[in-house]
Amino acid sequence: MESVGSIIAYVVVALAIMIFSVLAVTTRKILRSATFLLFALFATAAVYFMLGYQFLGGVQIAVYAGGIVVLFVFSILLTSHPGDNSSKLESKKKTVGLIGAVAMFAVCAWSLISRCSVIKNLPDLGETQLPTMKQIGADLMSSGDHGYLLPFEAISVLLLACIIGGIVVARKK
Amino acid sequence: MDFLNNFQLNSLMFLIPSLFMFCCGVYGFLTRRNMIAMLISLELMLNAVDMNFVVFNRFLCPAQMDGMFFTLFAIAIAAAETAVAIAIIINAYRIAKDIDVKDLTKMKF
Amino acid sequence: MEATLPLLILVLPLLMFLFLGLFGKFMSHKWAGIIGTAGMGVTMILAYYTAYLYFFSGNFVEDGTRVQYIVFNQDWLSLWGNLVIKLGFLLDPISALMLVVITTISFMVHLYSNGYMRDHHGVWETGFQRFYAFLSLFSFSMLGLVVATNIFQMYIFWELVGASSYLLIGFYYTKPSAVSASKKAFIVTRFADLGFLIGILILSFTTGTFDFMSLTSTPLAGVENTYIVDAATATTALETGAGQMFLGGSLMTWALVLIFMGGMGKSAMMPLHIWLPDAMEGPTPVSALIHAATMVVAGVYLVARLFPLFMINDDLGGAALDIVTVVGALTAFYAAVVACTQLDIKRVLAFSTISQIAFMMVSLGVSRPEVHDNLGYMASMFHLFTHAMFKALLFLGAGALIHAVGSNDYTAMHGLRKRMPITHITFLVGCLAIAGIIPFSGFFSKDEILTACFGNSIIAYVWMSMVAGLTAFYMFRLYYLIFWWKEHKVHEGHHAPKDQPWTMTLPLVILAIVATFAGFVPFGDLVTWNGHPHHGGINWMIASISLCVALLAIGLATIMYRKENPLPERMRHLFPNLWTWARNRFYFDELYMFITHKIIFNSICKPIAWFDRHVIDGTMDAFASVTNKASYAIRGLQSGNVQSYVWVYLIGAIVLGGGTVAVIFLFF
Amino acid sequence: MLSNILIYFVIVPILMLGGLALCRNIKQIRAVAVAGSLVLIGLSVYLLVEYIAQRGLGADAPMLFTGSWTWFEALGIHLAVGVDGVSIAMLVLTSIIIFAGSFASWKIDNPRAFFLWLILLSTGVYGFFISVDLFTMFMFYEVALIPMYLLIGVWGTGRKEYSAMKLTLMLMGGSAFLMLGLIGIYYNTEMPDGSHTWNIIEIAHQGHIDKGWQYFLFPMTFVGFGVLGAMFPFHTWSPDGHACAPTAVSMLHAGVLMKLGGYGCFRVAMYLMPEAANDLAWIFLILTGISVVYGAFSACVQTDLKYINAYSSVSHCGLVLFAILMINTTAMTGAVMQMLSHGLMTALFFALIGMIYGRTHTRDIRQMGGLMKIMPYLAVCYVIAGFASLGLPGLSGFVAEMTIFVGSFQQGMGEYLAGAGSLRLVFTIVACCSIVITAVYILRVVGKLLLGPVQDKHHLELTDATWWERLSTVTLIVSVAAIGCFPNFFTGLIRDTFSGELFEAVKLNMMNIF
Repeated sequence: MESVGSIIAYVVVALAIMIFSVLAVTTRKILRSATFLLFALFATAAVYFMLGYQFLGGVQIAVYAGGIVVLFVFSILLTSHPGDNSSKLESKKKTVGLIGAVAMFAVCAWSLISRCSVIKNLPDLGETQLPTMKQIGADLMSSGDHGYLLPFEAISVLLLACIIGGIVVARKK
Repeated sequence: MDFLNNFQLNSLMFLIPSLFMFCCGVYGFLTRRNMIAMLISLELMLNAVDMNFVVFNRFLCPAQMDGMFFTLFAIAIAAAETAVAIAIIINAYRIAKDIDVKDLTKMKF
Repeated sequence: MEATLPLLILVLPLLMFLFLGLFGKFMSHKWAGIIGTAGMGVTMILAYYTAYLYFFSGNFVEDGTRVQYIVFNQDWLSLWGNLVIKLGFLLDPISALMLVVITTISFMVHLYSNGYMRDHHGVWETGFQRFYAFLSLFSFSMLGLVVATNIFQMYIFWELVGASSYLLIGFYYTKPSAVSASKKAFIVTRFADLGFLIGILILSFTTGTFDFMSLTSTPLAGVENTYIVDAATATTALETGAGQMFLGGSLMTWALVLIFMGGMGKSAMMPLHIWLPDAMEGPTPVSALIHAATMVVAGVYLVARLFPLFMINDDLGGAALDIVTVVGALTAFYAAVVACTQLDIKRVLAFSTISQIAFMMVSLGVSRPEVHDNLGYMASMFHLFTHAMFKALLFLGAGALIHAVGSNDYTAMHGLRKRMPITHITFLVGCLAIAGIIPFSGFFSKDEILTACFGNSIIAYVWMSMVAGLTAFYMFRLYYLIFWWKEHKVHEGHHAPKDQPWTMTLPLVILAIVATFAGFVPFGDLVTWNGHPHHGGINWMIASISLCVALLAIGLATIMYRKENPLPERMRHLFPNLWTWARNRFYFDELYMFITHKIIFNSICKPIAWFDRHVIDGTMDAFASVTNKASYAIRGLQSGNVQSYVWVYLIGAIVLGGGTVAVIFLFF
Repeated sequence: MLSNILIYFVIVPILMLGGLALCRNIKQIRAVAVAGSLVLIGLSVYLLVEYIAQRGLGADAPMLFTGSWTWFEALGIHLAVGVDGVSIAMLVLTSIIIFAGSFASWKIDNPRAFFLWLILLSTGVYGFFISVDLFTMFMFYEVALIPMYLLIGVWGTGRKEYSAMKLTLMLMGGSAFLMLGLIGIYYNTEMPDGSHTWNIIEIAHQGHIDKGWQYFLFPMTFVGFGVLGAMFPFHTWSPDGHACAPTAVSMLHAGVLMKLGGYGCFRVAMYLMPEAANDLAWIFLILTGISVVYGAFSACVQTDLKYINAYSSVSHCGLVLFAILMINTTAMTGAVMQMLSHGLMTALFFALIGMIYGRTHTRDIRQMGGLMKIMPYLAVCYVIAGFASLGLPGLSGFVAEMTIFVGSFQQGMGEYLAGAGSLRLVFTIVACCSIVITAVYILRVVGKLLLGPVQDKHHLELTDATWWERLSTVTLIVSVAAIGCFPNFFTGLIRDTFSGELFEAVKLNMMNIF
């Protein structure tokens, strides 16, 4: 049994995810599309909070919403003139895309539902505590079991590569 | 209010919205021609996947944090990827003065 | 006997070959000639000494039987169990005889070539050193062949003589006819050697040995000195071989016939004779050495060497010896007829050689223990010996004529008896010897052959006597045409033909003396099939008949060719077809041309090459081009449009994912 | 690991590669190539002597100088080495040909890259011959194949791109079969303790491959190696490839690389799967028997010197595989002798053809003639090579062919008389016929190319061989003559392999009919 508040919160978040996703891919103004993406990302962050992963939610907001979307906005401003509408989609293409997406949805949803064993209720945390910041930090830097030092370092290299790559690619010749 | 009393959050309730988000991403990726819009769709899909990681982690083995860490790294990689992708898009725009994918087919064959 | 001496006989020519071949171009022509001749001279002396020891020292006679003696026998290549190829030196009557023949003729030819390989101004032929190197190589190979202790050693040297013959025939390598003649000689004999090889394989399979001694004795006893066993006590191995039937003959017969095929090739028996007349493209001394006296009798030597096997085969009902006889008889007649019509002096001699070798073959073929205790064998070897001498003499004489006149065609000669007296006399001696006129050597050997034939069957005797008559006829036809008739006028600026320098005449004189008196060698005491001395004088009945035939033939030749007259023309018109066919050698060459060019070359090789290029290669190329086409066809998928990739991916994912889920859902 | 002498056969070429990288001019490059190949010759000779000494002391293991070092534990892959007489013969052959090949490519363009690839290729060849681990063997095999593409594609003549591609693709196709076969062998080898192994000696000794699988794996491996051994109908890469390759590559390819095929056929296919070999031999006997005659007949009508020699190689290499399939000591010894002999003489042929082509700029025999007068040295060498090829006693071809023929005939006739079919007998006789056809095409070339009048007046100004060319040819001629004159030494060396304990066991397996 859940509290009414949490039910309401869930409904709101779920609806927000779906609505903003749809809007993000259907709106013709690209800047709006980015905005709707931002909202969808916020909603996702809310899910993380709801499930108890506060740190992750924070990262989601900071990196995704704060970082990536800003990048999007910049690039949109760089590559399009204000007030531009993207050309209207051909209805045929739209239909076909829709069919594809719906088929995908159908197959995945069917497979999810038909495999009932994975559908679990939210487990009671009881004694187990959700991860604390301290624990996350320790795991990130640990090289033992459940330690993520190697991917951490790999990511750092990757990021470096991306920085250099981004500069090289975007640099004026 | 039986319904409300018996209401339990289960994994499906998070997986279905995430799947919906993913399919929206697919739709957008298939139909939009603006490369930035496609990238946005891509972000949606990626986000949906991240969400799945977290959901499975939370519902199946809450004692561990592997799913969460995956998401964490995925976000980092997504950021990197977006940065590079946008760099490429800007570069393509410089060359083609356009970011419509239909016009960027020089790399075929 | 020490092994050094015989070993030297083999090694000396080999060393000469290597020395002259590798360093010849650094020395003057004169010295190359002197070194080569001297080397051969030493070899000859060594060979004489060896033969003398063997025949006359008495060390090699046990219980009145001349033994076979293995001087040394070195393993060369081990093949299968007891099948080991050895290189050795077998001393027995026929090998000792051949040592003498080969070294004598070879020395004469070496000496003679010093004069022959120069033109009238004393300018040496180019490649003179090479010529001597090849001569040495040939001598080495031929000596190795005759002293072989096993059949495979014989095959090895058999091939080597073939190769040196190839090199020597093609000595004038800028002359296309010489090149093609050498090629022809090699390939024809090679084809025959294929038979020889398969024969060896069968023989070695059935007997388990290559060794001549083991072949003719019980292998288990391993006695190296027993000479020959009776057919009755034939070895078990031989009997199994003889008893195994294969395609209508016993394995043994097949083996012997195939081996004889090798002999046919080398000895130019019909129908494998076609290379020998062409081989006359080589320098004349080479013809004298290889294509008259030594190499071409290798086939006879081979049959003689394996004669005990042939005899056992005959006893067991095999037809090998009869085949030898028939082939020999046909060849003898054929070659004699053709020789009557040829224009080229060397070709007449070549056909005469074929005919005479066929005589030896027939002699071996008719030889049976019950007929004068294998007289034929002895006669054959005797004829081999005498023939080597007088035929070498004739060839060297012909060489002198050719050298003097500058042409092979005897229409260019005529009436030379006064200008070249020494050549004339020696040539006449040769002709008399080959015609079988008493007391020249040919008379004795031919008489024995005819006696052997007579003992075997009257048909063989009549047939061979007829051939003997033909021999006398065509030899004297040649003689008259060259030395009689009216002399050609010597044109301004040309040298009149005259006798050649001493290096050329001396061998002629020596050989003429030998050819005259060789008949008195007590051959029956020395060379017989079983080592027992053979005592049987001349059969005067047969001798006188054959003498009459020869004289008649000579008389006929005298009437027809003594002076220019219309008789030959009339004879020719009497049998026009026969004449044309004989002149064209019964179109054997054309037949072979047809087989090799039309059938093998055009109908086998070319289609195969075409098949390879177009079918097999085409298939492989087709694979490649199908792959290529398919790639071009599907490259549209690689449109560069990201969205279409996603579509493909999506469809794939839906189908795969949906399919998997469906399968799980439905079946599990 | 470094105490095993065999490893140096791989290390020395690798050092040579390093040395080449440091070279600054063509002289240094030549010096590295010559010095390296001399070291390799020295190594092979030392190995040969040491091997004979050890055998003399009574070492009776099937392979000597064995060593095994783990490479990839999880799949049981080792760097396992070991040699017997056959491998040593092949190593010596390789060294000689590389030595001669270095001199034959004295004046090549872009020598550093050329020698780099050439030596990489030889690394593969050496590695292949010393390996007894199937995986390592396969790896070295591939190392030997790939450089060929570049060597032909870059330094070749004529339709080089096409030929290089064809050769590489066909050989790779063979490798695909081969890899399937090798992996199949690995997974079907049940050792006594239930594990799998790649090691040939262990498989042959203890592991038994299920007969049903053998029927699948034997053709795979035999065809895989057979493609490289130019087995009909997979031989078509050979004429084109050889015709377009530069001299040294033709030499190495025909001389050594094609031997990898024959060696592999017997070392892997026949050795490890004797039962299937016995039952399926007839298929391959027919194919190789066809190869022998077919190649010879094809050679009779070619006009390009290299094509003639390539088809002749098809014929001779067919004889190698043919003899291997006879499954008896003599014929198999003969097969290895034939590999040696063919390797040397065909290398000599290709070297000479390269030298002639370098002067006349044509390989069409119709446009040449009378070269004996112009370049006597090369012409004489060509005649010697020709004689070796047509099996003149005293040169290597005769020894090899006669050993094969005697062995095959004994086997064939024995089977025939025992009522076990006449296939081997018939094909032995067919193969014997090739000696005549060989004579035909060899003498045809000699007659047209070297003898007769000079065809092209421009050729009169050409020069005879230079010193490095002489050195290259003399090396090969001496080797050919050495085998031809003292064959017992070599057959004795090789025969060990085919009459040792291991082979006897294998043969017993096969010889149910006999």
